[in-house]
Amino acid sequence: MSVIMDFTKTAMKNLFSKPATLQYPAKPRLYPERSRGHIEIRIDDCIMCGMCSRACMSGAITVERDKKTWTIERMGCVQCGACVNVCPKKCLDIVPGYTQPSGEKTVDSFSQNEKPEK
Amino acid sequence: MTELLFALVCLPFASAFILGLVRSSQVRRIVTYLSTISTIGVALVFCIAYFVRGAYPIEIELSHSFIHITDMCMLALEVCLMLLIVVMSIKYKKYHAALFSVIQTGAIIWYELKSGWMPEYEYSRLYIDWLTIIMVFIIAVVGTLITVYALGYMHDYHHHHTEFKDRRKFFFAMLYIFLGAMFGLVFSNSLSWMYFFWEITSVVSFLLIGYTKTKEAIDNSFTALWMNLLGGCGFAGGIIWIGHSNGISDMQSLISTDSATIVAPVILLSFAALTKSAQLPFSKWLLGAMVAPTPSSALLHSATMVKAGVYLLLRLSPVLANNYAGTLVSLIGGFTFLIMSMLAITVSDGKKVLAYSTISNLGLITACAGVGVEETVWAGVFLLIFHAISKSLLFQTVGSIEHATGSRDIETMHGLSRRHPYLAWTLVIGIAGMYLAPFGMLISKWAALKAFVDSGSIILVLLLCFGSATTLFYWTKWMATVLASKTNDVKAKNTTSANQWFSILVHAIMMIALCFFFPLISSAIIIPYINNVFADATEVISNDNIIIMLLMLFSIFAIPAAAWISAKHTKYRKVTRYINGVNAGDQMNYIDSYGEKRRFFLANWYMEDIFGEKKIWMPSMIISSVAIVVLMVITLGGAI
Amino acid sequence: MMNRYIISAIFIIAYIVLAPFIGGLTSGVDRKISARMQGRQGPPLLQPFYDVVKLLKKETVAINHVQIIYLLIFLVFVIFTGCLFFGGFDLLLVFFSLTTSNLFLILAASSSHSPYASMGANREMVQMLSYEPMVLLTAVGFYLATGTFKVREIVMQDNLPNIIKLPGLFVGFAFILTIKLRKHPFDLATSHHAHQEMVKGITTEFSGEMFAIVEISHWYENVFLMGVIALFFINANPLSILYALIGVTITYFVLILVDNTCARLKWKLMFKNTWITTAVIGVINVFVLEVITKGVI
Amino acid sequence: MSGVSKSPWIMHYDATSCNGCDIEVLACLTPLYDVERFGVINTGNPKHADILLITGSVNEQSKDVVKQLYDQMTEPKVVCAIGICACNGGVFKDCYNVLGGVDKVIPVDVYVPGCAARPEAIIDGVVKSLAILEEKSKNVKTYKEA
Amino acid sequence: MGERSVVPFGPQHPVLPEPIHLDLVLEDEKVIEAIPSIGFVHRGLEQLAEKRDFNNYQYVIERICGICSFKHGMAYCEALERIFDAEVPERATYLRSIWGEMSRMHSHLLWLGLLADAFGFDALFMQCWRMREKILDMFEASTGGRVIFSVNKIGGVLKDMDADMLKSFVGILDDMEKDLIRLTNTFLNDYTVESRLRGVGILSKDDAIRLGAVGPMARASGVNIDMRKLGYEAYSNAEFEIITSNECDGYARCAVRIGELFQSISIIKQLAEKITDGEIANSIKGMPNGEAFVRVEQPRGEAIYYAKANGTKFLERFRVRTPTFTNLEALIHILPGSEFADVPLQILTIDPCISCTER
Ligand code: SF4
Ligand code: SF4
Ligand code: SF4
Ligand code: SF4
Ligand code: SF4
Ligand code: SF4
Ligand code: SF4
Repeated sequence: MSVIMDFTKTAMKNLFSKPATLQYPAKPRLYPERSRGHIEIRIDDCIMCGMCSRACMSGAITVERDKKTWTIERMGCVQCGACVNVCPKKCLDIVPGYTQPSGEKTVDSFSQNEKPEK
Repeated sequence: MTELLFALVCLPFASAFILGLVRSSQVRRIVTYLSTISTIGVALVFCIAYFVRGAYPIEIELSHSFIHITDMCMLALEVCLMLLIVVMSIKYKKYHAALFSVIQTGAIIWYELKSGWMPEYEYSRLYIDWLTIIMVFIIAVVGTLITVYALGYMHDYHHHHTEFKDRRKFFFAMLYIFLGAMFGLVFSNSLSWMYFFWEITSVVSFLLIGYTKTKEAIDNSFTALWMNLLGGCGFAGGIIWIGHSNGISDMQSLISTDSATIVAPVILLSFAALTKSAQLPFSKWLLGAMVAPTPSSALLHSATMVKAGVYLLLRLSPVLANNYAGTLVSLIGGFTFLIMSMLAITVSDGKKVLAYSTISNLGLITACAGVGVEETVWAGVFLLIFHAISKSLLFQTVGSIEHATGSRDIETMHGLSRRHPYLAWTLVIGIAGMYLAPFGMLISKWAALKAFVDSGSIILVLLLCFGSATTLFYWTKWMATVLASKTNDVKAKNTTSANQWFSILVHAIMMIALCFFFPLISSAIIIPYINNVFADATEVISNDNIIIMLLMLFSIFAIPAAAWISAKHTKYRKVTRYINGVNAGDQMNYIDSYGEKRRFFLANWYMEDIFGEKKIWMPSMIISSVAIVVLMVITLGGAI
Repeated sequence: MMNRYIISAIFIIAYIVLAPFIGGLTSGVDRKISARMQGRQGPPLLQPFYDVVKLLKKETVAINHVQIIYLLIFLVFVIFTGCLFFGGFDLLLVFFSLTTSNLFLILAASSSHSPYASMGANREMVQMLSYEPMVLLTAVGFYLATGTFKVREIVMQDNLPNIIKLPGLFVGFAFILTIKLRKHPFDLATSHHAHQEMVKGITTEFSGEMFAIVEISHWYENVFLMGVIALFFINANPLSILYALIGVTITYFVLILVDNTCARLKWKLMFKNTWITTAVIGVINVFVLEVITKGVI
Repeated sequence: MSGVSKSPWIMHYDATSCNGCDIEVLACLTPLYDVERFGVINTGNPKHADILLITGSVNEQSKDVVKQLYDQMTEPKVVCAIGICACNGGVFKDCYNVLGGVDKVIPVDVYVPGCAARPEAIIDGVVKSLAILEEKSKNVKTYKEA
Repeated sequence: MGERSVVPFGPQHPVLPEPIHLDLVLEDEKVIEAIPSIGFVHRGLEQLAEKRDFNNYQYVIERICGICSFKHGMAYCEALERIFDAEVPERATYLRSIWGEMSRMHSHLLWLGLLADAFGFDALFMQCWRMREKILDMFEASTGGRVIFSVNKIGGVLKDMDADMLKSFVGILDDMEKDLIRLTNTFLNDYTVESRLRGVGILSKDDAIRLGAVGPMARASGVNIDMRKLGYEAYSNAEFEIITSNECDGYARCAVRIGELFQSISIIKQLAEKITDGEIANSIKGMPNGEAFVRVEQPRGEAIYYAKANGTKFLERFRVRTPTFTNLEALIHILPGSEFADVPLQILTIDPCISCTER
């Protein structure tokens, strides 16, 4: 049996209840702990073996053993976590919180010599 | 007055005679120009004379001997026409036409010579009033201009169609005979005289439809003939009945009687009028008539001859009010209006659209006449005027477009405004004249709607409401097609000859002028006419609205002009069309599924599933036939 | 007499000045309520104005400049229609003028000869074909109920509100309003919503200022159409203005609700539904009215 | 305040994305994220759009489509590359048929990373575009004269 | 009757989230002829198998498509597990099946939303996607990704769901079920919706078989096929009936998918009930050698995966035949004769996924 305007009940209920909108960015979004946002490195633990770089499907990581730098193209990382899984030193983590959109392609470089630079 | 009148009737016949003889197109042209100038001149003088004499109806007194001779001549000519029809019928084996012709001519001869039923005339046989003047004006101006147009057109026509025999002599002669007959028809007050001219127009139409002598043309011409002759039988029957039972033999006496006994004969006359105006169920012939060269379509099958039917109805309208005859006529008219405007949606042949629209509009006039009250007659007369001019304009323009582009199909007219801007704009003026505020047809429709409501004919109101919507659709579609601009179209060479142009332009100017002078025409011509016929005429469209209409009229010229100027100053960047990102970059093509360039094409809608001839033709024929038969049986049966 | 014209003039000026604000605001409320019915927060109330301001500031691109001309004429005719209505003139004339305005919108779209714009224009024509009989019949209904086509006189009559005599026509008119206001289920030619097979239909090729014109004329048109709805309620009694306001509000709300609870129908169904509605509801109403008026008088 | 940024209309085009990002773009319109709060309307028509949200790394066949859509947008306009594919090709970087990023074809104003880009990130991207839109609208006079 | 319109449809078109192009020939708005073309999203990722380590190639495969991303990854892992002839822990098969059914739910809800959108029912679209977000939240809580999960691994899965999590998910699904009934009733009963779906795009059973339709498209034409009945992963442990319909039109396709929505809920509940404890992954050593052939039931129907390895760390060949690819044939068959307004709708009723079709 066809009903005309079957959706009315839902529509009226929606109209008179609070909207479902999360109000981002006025209210920050809370992410579950497993949420894969971006890669963090504890650079001091890194042995510059380059395993992560080879595992990375999208080639986002560059490891320069001689300069002792570990560099990640933030706009090239697909958050797959492959690098995390292969790292022998378990110095990589994938944590909630995505890289902010930007007009430039963000590249983060970490060096064992200096403070992290951007 | 009398002299002028005879001049008007005889001039065209004389021209016809000459044109029938000359072979040289040079001479033909000169004769046509001269006839045109003289006919229009005489007509104008005639109209002015009428106005100067106080604009009262005039009866032209004729001597008895003249009347007697004329009567006899007419009878003789009718016999000739009958013989012509019989011979043609036998030649082409279409015997029913001959049958109808013999019946009616026989009946009329018997009635006039033998029966003794023929009463004395109360009024003179010739009669002039404002309606006559309007018709005279239309016939003289529109009619002769079309003959001028025909000069150029027929030249091109035979240039394009070498397969047809060049029978231009015959063609022009027929056009002029027809014009003479039309003058005669509108001047006649005597029903028998009217009948005589009526027959001539039927036969001329028949001959012109068969002009090309192709199988289709012959078939269609016979369809036209037998339907018109059937109507003629009705006419003859009506004359005899009315003469016998009411002692009436002229129109003026007829419309001034208020006896209920005239309803039956009036129905017969109306029947004749319905066939002539191609109302349902007799619409087929007018569609078939479109095989004839365009000038004859314009002249006979749109602007004038088919108007004879509604003219007769308008004349009869006082006796149509509030009786079965009127109900029959108005219902058939309203119904035809709706059905034909629906059918007009489904065709793409420009001339066919015009044909459907013609029948449809005639339907509206018929409905107005059938209701037969002051307001509807007012609207009917206006519709008649506007329709004559704008349809003639449209037919001519479409004819010229066909010659310029090789096709008269609407689908080939996309972007015509770029290729043939002048023709496109005259076409647009014609179309706008047919349905747009504030042009005349719309005003009349508006008045008709009001009048229908006032007279309580709710069914007609509905037919009009729905019919307006369908009318809107097919005209808008056409107009939008013509005005679409395909950017890479270039202006094509204008091949339309000067005489065609002259006629088209004069029509376009008349069209616009009519809109401006519409209040004047209303108060100076139509209201007096209505006053005379109905004794008192109400103000159909109040002053208030006339002001608004004029405002709208100005705005339709002023606003575009202003918009044009302001648009000129609007800065914009020319870009490609949006085609889902696969525009080939050249505006007309896109990259198709094979990676090739393909031209996109935007056809119009025809809605054949809904309004198609297959769907609605038969039912509407049946409905209208049943309506006619039932109503005729009721009244005729009641009368006998 | 003079007085009458002054009052007309005041109304006309008020319409010209206020209609965009009322129309824009209504449209804002509409969007807000729609959003809430969909469980969203929705745009700010003044969003329609922001949109138009933005459009006016944007670059205008066009296929050809006749497009702009037709659009301007369209705008003027829409305003003219409203002026005729609020000036209290003949209702039939008002509707004819409305038709003319719509014609120019169609011309503006089809003159671009662009696939989606033209298909939208074709659909717009079908829409006109669908609603036109009802529109004319509405005018006829008012005439039968009040004996006049003049808005001024319809408003001044002191019988019961017209809706009492014209319930069928009211429903019928509200029905076709879904078409005129471009709401589901009949927003075929162009839609306020993003995803339509027509892309943006009739407005596809209008950008920047041109699209702003379309939006503004839409506001004018909406106010005018709401005026027609109000006409069903208003009579000489000043209190009736209140009824009219309530009536218009309820009607509009119902239209929004319909908009949010229906799928878009196909053109054939639209055409059939509107004609049948017209032929049934409208005609019965008119016939009954005819009988009553004839019977009573 | 020029007001252009108060009514950013978006258009979305999928130039070889895997759907992941497209769906997230669409999800932004839905109740939970409701970008219409910012006046965003998802118009399918480049001639009405202010912001082009483009996903995927662009291949040979979609290249021309992307260019054309970009050209048909009216000034001021902003391009937002959504997702890693659109930023630099992501995992498909080395595929033979992709160009590897939207910026190979048209200028990109904002890169929104993520695979798939989260609705929040897309909202951030759009908000970021607004400032750029505002900036660009200052030059709109010159477009109008040109 | 005049000429016919020739208009392009797509690739960029607001009703199509993905680019596909059709050359349409129309009469009024009736479709006389429809010629499709694709290739706007072809990337060539199958060939990447020759350049990417087979272990990590999984991350490419799950990006064939963002809708049933999980299933692509899973099927790829299955294929390699077959080549290795490796055991997968039972718990892992349960987890895979649960995520698989959740994928189906999110996919069908997404589809319902898009369908509503295609026939212009915004409120319904919004409502469907609002529901869908709940499933995405479950994905994110359990795998860390809303769209691309990256939880598959050759030999098992990377992330586990503990009992609390499973319980809470079942609770969420229970709540959803009520809302879903109300929501889907609108699809099944509303007059306007029915007028858009009923009798549109009829694909007879014979045609469905002849043209090789798969998934809900085939099931809605009365063809009784569902790869889950092959019993891969943990499906043999769940009880369910294949949902079919004999109406063969758009409405039937809608109804079948709605049925599957509830079916998925039931399967998830059954599996959450029966899930066994244990490892979630076995480690796989060495290089693959040999070939394998895997068939799985995706939300859109049967997908076939073929992998050939040659003992190196790169596969020699990897090939996917996706459900949309086979359903396109049926789509082209049902388009002519419909209305222009039905075109996007019919495209949607096959639930096209161009991304996987072109890869
Ligand atoms: S998460 Fe994946 S894409 Fe990102 S750096 Fe690690 S391996 Fe590369
Ligand atoms: S794999 Fe781990 S230890 Fe090796 S380079 Fe990468 S981060 Fe450093
Ligand atoms: S970025 Fe990731 S999710 Fe987005 S389109 Fe590319 S592969 Fe798909
Ligand atoms: S068929 Fe597969 S492997 Fe071959 S080109 Fe296409 S996507 Fe690549
Ligand atoms: S695609 Fe080729 S190899 Fe695969 S099943 Fe078909 S025929 Fe056999
Ligand atoms: S896969 Fe099938 S459709 Fe494609 S080319 Fe081969 S036979 Fe033709
Ligand atoms: S059909 Fe293929 S590409 Fe589409 S969603 Fe399913 S798996 Fe993904």
